[in-house]
Amino acid sequence: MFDLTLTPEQIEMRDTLHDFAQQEMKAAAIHPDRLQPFEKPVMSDLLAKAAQLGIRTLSLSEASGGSGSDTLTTCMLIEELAVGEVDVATILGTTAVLGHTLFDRLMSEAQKAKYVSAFAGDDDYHLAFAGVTRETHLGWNYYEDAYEDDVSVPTAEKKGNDWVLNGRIEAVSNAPLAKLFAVQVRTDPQSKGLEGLSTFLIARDHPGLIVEKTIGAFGGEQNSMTRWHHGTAAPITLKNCQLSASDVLGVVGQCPLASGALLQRLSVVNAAVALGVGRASYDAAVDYAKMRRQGGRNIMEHQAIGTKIADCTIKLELSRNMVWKAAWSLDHPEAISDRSLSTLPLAVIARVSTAQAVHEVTLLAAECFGAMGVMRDMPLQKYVNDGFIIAHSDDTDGAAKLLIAESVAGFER
Amino acid sequence: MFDLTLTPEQIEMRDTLHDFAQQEMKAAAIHPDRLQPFEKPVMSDLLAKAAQLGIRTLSLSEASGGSGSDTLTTCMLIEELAVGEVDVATILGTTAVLGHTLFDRLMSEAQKAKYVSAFAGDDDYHLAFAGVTRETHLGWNYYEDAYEDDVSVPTAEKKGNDWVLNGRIEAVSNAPLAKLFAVQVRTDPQSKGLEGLSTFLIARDHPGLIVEKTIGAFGGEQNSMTRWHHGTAAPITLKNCQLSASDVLGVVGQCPLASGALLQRLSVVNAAVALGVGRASYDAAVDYAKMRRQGGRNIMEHQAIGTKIADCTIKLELSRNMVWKAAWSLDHPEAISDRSLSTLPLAVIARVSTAQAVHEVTLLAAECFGAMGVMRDMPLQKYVNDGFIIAHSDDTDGAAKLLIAESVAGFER
Amino acid sequence: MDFSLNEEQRHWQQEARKFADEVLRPQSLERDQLEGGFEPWDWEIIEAGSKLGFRTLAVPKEWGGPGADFVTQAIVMAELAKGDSAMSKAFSQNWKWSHLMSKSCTEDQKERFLKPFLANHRYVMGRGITEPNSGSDNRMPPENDPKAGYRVRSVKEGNEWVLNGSKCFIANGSVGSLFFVDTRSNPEVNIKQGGTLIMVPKGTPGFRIGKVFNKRGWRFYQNAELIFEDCRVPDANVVGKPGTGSVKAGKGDTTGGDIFGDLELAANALGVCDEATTMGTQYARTHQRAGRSLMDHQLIQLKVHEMHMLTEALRSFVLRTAWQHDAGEHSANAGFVMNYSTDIIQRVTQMNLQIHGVEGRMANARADKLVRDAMVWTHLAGDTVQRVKILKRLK
Amino acid sequence: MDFSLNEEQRHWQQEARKFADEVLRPQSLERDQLEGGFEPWDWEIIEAGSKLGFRTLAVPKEWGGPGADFVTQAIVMAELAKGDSAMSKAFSQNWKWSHLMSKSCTEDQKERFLKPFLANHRYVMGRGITEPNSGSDNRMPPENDPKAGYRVRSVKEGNEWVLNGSKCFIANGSVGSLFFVDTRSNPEVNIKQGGTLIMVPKGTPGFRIGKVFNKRGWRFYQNAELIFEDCRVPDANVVGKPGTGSVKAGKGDTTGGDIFGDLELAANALGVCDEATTMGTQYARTHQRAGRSLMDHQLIQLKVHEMHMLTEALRSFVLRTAWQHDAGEHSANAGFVMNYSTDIIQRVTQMNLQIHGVEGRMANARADKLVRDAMVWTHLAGDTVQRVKILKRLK
Repeated sequence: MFDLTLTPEQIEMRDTLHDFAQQEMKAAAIHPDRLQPFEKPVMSDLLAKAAQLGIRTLSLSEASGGSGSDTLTTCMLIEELAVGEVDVATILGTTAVLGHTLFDRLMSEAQKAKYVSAFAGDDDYHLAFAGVTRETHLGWNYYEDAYEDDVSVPTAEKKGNDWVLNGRIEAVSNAPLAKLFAVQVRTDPQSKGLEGLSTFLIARDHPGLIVEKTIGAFGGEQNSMTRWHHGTAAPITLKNCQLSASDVLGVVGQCPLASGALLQRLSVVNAAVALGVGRASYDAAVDYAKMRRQGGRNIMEHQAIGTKIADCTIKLELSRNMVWKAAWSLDHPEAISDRSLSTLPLAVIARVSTAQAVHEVTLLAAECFGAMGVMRDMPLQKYVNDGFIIAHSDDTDGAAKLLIAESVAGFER
Repeated sequence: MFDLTLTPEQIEMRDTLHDFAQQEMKAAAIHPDRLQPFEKPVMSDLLAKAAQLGIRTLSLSEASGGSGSDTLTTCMLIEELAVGEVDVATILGTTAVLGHTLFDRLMSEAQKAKYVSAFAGDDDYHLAFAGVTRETHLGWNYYEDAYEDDVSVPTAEKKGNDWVLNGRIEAVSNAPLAKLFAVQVRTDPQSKGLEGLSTFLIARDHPGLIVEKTIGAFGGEQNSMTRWHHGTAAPITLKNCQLSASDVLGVVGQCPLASGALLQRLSVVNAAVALGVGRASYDAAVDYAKMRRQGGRNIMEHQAIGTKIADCTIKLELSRNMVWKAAWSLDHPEAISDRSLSTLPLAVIARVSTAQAVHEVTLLAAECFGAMGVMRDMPLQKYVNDGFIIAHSDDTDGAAKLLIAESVAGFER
Repeated sequence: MDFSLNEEQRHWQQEARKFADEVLRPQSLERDQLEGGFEPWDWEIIEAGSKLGFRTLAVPKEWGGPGADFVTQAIVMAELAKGDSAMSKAFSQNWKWSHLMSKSCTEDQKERFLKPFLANHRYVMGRGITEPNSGSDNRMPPENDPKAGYRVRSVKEGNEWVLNGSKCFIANGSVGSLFFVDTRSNPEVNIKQGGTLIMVPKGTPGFRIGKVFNKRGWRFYQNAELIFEDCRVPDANVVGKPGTGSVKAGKGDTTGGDIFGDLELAANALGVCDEATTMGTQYARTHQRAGRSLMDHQLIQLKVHEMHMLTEALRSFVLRTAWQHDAGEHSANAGFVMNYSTDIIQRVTQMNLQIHGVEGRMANARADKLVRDAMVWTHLAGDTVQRVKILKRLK
Repeated sequence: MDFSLNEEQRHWQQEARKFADEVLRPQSLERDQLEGGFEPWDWEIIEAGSKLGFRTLAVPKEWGGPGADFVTQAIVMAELAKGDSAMSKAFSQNWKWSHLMSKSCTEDQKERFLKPFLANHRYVMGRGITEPNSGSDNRMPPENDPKAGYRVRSVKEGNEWVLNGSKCFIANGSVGSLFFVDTRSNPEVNIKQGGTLIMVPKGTPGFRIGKVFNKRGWRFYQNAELIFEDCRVPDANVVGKPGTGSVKAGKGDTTGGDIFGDLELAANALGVCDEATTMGTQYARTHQRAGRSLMDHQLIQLKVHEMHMLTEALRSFVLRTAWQHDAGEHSANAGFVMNYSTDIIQRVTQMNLQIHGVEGRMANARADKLVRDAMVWTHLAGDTVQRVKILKRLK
C-alpha cells in the first residue's frame, strides 16, 4: 500500500543529524579560514563525530554490529550530513554503502570474521573500492558494444597458491583514509576489458599496497588540472603485493562489483549528498533574502527573488522524491516485478536529475547573493563549486542520459 | 512506513484504463478527421464509455454509490485516460473530484438525498463549479494583500425565504454537460471581494439558469481570441433565478469552495491529466524514433534523439512522483503533522512543475518528428498545443510559483 | 565599421513596412483561421506584393529585377514577417530560386523561365527535395548509407529525362509555376554524385500535385506533394550538369552556408520576434493584473526585457550575416544564425503568449499564431542535423 | 552597412592579440592559483601592457592618448580577455574613468589627474559606489525609499569636503592612485539629488584601504574596501556640481546606457567566449572518448555547435553596439548586450568544461577558471535590477 509515512525512528535520526549538521558541522565548514584556502583537508574531527553517531556503519547489518538501515534511511541521513559538509558526507556515505556491500553481501564467512569486528568497532575505519565498472563508458557507447580498450587495471600473477599484484589505480575514493581496500585486478592476462578480472581484499598495512599522495587542489603538468570530486581520493600502487587465494572476494575470474549493480546504492547515496549541497545553498539564500534589503524592501519580497526561491524549492522537492524512490526500489525489487514501479533505471534517473537540479539550485542561490556570491570567505562560492563538480562529473554528464534512453528503447548489449 | 507498493486492485484498474485508452480512445482521438478541424467537440461516446468504467464516480464514497477511491488512485487512472484523450479526462476528473467534494463533504443530508441517486446512476450526469477562489490573483499579489476588486460575481437578493439570483459567470468548466451546478453568488451586497459570498446548488433545468454557447475554437472581437482550456466550458447566466434557503451549500455568507482548499484535489487531478498528455506525446516519439531511419540508422540510435527521449523520461518520472505525493498528502494530513511530509504547498508544486515538464516533453517529442510534428493530420501538433495550454494558464504561469515562495518565507496574509 | 542603411535599403524597408502594416497584418489572422491546407492562400496578396516588387526582389538588375543586395533582402523579409511570417516566406521563397537561376542557369533557361517569372505576378517557384523517407538525409548524406536521400528517379531517354516518384512538403507546391526537382539519376551512388537537378514547369505531362499539407503554423504558406509519373522533361531543363548533386548544381555553397536560404529563415524570424516583442510590450503597458499595471510586476518586466534583448541580439546577428554575404566573406554564420533564430523565435513568441495570459479561458489568437508559426523553425532551421552539419564549415 | 575594421582598428586588434598570446595567457593560470585576494595581482603585467597603450587607450588624442573609438575599445577588450579576462578588465577599468574625465572634468582637474595618469605606467583608477548595504539601490534608486543608496557622507567645510564612511568591492581598490567616490552630501533626499562625486587620490589623509576581497573568479582583478575617516578633499575635486547625483555628474548617460561600462563587460565576455570556444573545439578535435574522437559524438557536436553559435551572436551584438556608441545613436543596446553577455558567458564556459570532462577525478584548471571568471557577470552585468532598469531606456 502506497504510504509516505516515515517511522518515528527515521524522523528522530534525521533530527539528530540535522542538528549535528547545523550546530557542529556548519560553523567549522564555512568558516572563512577554511573557505579561503584552495586546499581543503578532510575535517577529521567532524568525520569522527559523525562516525560516532553511527553513520559509518549505518547500512551494515545489525548482526555485524551496524544499524542495518535500508538505503532510503541512509540517503535521508547522508543528505542531512551533506548540508553540513560535503566531503565528510561523501566519505561516510561511501564507507556505509561499501560496509553493507562487502560485509553483508560479498565476503566469505572467513573474510568477514577476519575484518568485521575491526570495522564495526573502529570509528576511523573506512573502506575503499578500487576498480572500474561496466558503466564507465556506457553512455558514450550508446547503441554500440561497450568500449573497454582503455580499461587498464593492475595485473595479478599466480605464484603457487598466492597471487602477486602489480600496477596502479588512479584516484581511488576514500583511499587516503581506508583501512581495507577491495581492488580489481586482471588475473587472466589473456582477457581484455572487464573480462578476466578478480577482486582482492587488501588491508591498508599489507606490504606492497602503497597509497600515494592525496589528490589536492591542483595537479598535472604546470598545475593544469584541478581537484574535481568530493570526499577524498588518492592513487594507489601495488608493488609485488602478495596475496593468498583466501583474499579473493568471491571467485577468481568473476568480479561482483564490476557489473555496477551492487554499486547503484553508492550512486543513489551520492545523489543524496548532492541534495545536501543543494539544500545548504538554498537555506543560505532563503536566510539572506529575508534579511537583505534593497529597493525599499527585503529582497525576498521581490518577485524575481521569490521566483528563484520557488524554483529551488521545486527542484529540491522533485529531486528528493526521486532519490528516495530510487533508494527504496533498490531494497524492494519485488515492487518492480509486481509493477508497482517501472523497469526504468531509477538510480540513473535519480543521480542524473539530482545532479542537474542541484547545480541549478546552487547557481540560483548565488544569484540571490549578488557580489557576496563570489567572495571566497563566504559559503556560496563553495556551494557553487560543489554544484559544478556534481553536475559535470563522469557519471552525471550528458552521456549518462543515454543509459536511460537505451532502457526506454529496450536495447540490450 | 515508506512504501511505494501499489495494491493489486490499483494495478488492475490502471491496466484496464490503459487498455481502454490505447485501444478505444486513441484511434478516435487522433484520427485525422478529428485532428484537422479547429473545432473539437467533446467525444461523447468515449465520455460515456469511460463513465461506464466507473471513472465519473471514482472518488464518490462507496456509501453514495461511487468507488470511494483516494486521490492517488484517481490521479493514476485519470492519467491513463488523458493519454487517450485530454478533454474526456478533464471532464471526468472534474466531475469525479466535485462528486467527492460536494456529496461527501459539503452537502446536507437533505441535499444529498435530493441529488445523489441521480448522480450515481446516470452516466451522463456531470458537475460544475462556477465561482472564483482566493487563489485567482494570489501569486500576482506576492507579499501584498490579495487583490479582489475585480472579483465580480452574480448577486442574490433575498425575497422572503427565497433568493433571486442574477448575473453572469464566464467560462464555467463542464457547464455544457453539467446537470448540477454549485454557483457562488454575492448574498451580502455591502461586502466586497470574496466576503459575503454564498454557494447555491442549481440543477441544470432550474428556471433562470441559462447555459450559454460552449466556448469554441475562436471568439472575441474579430475572432481575436482562441480557446485555451481542456474539457469543455461555457458561460452561464442567471436571470431571476429563484432558489430557496435549502439550496444553499453550507451556510449563507460562508463559501466553502472559495478558500480553494477543497479544490486542491482538482488541481492535482488536472496535473495528472497533464501527465497523460505528456505521456501520449512521449509514447508517440519513442515509437517514431524506433521506426524512422535517417543517417543510416534508426533515429533512436542517434545520441541527440536519445538525449531528448531520456530528458522526457526524466521529466515524466519526476512529475509523476510529485503528483502522486501531492495526491497522497491530500488524503493524509497526519503525515504532515507527524513531519513525514513537509509543510510546503505540495499541490501547487505538483501542478506548476508538471505543467512545465509536460510542456517541455511535448516540445521535445515534436522535435523527434521533424516536419511531421507540425502537420495537422498528425497527433504531435495537437499534443504540443495541449502542452502550451497546460503551461500557460492562469494557475500555471510564473505567478503561481510565488505562492510557493510565500510558503517558504512563512508569509501569511 | 558602419551599421547604417543606405538610401536604397531604407527605401525598401519603408515600402515593406507599409505593405505589412496596410495589407499583411490586417489579413493575417483571418487567413490563419481558415480551415484546410490550401484555403489560407490568397493570390491577391501575392499579386499586390508582386506589384511592389516583393516577389522578384532578388532578380538581378540586368534581368530587369530590383537586384536588391542581401542586407536589403534580410530587411524586407523581416518587415514583411512582422505582418505575417508565412506571407513573407511566400514572397522570399521565390528569391531563393532567383538566386539559383542567376547563378546556375543557362541563358536559354533564363529566357524560358526567368522572363515569364518577371512578367507574371502569379508566377511563383519552389524546389522539391524532401521525400517521405528522406529529410535529414538530403541535408547531410550519411557516409555509411550511400543509398540514403531522395529517390525520385530520373532516367535519360534521348534528349529527355523521365521522372518517377514523389516529393512531399514542397514549398509553393500547390501554387507554383516552376519547380527545381532533385532527382536521382544514379541510385547506386550517394546523392552528391547521383543527384541531378531538373526544372519542371507546371503543366508538364506526368507531373501533378498530390496532397496539400495542412499545417499548425505558417498556414498561408503552401506545402504540397509533387507526383511524377513518367514525367518527361527536356534535357535542356537540367540545372548544371547531370550527376553533380543538387547543392553543387545550384552553386549554393560559395560562402560557407546556403548563401540565401539560411539567412532567409533567420531574417523572417527576426520579423516575428519584432512583432511579438511589440505586442508583448504594448500589452504589458496597457493592461493590469491584480490592480497594478502588468509592467509594474517584475515577472513581466523580466519577460519584456528578455524579449527585447534576444530580438536585438538576433537583429545584430542577421544584419552582420547579410553583410558578410554581400561582402563575399567566408563564414559559417548563415547556418549559425539560422539555428540561433530557431531558439530565439520560440522563446520570444512564448514569452509574448505568457504576457498576454488567459482571459475567460481564451488566449490572444495572434499571440498563439506567432507561437505556431515559430514551431516551423524547429524542423526547418534548427534540428540536430542542421546544427551538426554546420560544424563542417568551421575552419 | 559595413562590418569591416579600418586600419587603425585592425592594428590595435593585432597588438592586443599578440600581447594576450605572449604575455597574458602564459601567466593567467599561475596568477589565478595564488592564494589570497591581493596576491594574484602583478604590476609588471600592467606596466608591460601600459607601454603598449592598453592602460590609456581611451584617453583622447588631444590629451596625448591613443583616442581609440568604441569599436576599437571593444575589440581590444575582447582580445585581451582571451588571454585573461581579469587582466583585460584591469586595463579597461581605467578607460571608464578616462571617458569620465574627458567628459566631465575641468581643465584643472585634467591637469592634476589625467596628466599623471598618462605619465605613470602604474597609475590606475577606480570608482567607489558600492557599500555594504547599497548595491542594487545605487543602480536603481527605489522610489519608495529615498534614503536608500550609498551613505558615505560628505560635508562641506570651507573649501574642503570631509568624507566619512566606507565603500566595498571597489575595483582597483588595493592598487589605485585615484578614486571617483560617490558620496552623500544630502542624506535626506535620494541619491539623484543628494549625491556628489568627488575625486580622492591615494595618500589623502584620512583615506585608507581596508579589506582586499578574495574572489572565486577574476582573481587577478582587485576589489577592496575604501575607508574614509574625516578624509579632507579640496572642493576643486568635485566632479560636476555637488548634489547632481553621480550618473549625471559623470555624464555617463548620453546614448541610452552607461556609454562605456555596459559595453565593457559585454566585450570582455566576448573574449572569454572566444577562448572557451577555441579550447573546447580544440579539445574535441584532439581527444577520444570510448574509442572515438569526441568530435564524432553528437553530444559533443551539439555543444561545440552551440558555443560557436552563441559566441558569434554575441560578437555581432557587441560590434553593433560599439558602432552605435561611436555613431551616437540612442539605444538601450548597451544594457541589453551586457545582460546578454551574462547569459552567454555562463553557458559557453560551462560547455567548455563539459567537453573537457573529468580525468582521474580532476578537471582542466583553465576550463574551470573560465567558468569562475564568468560567474562574476551574474551580479555585475545581469542581475534583476540590471535587467529591469534597462526597460526605462526603451522608447
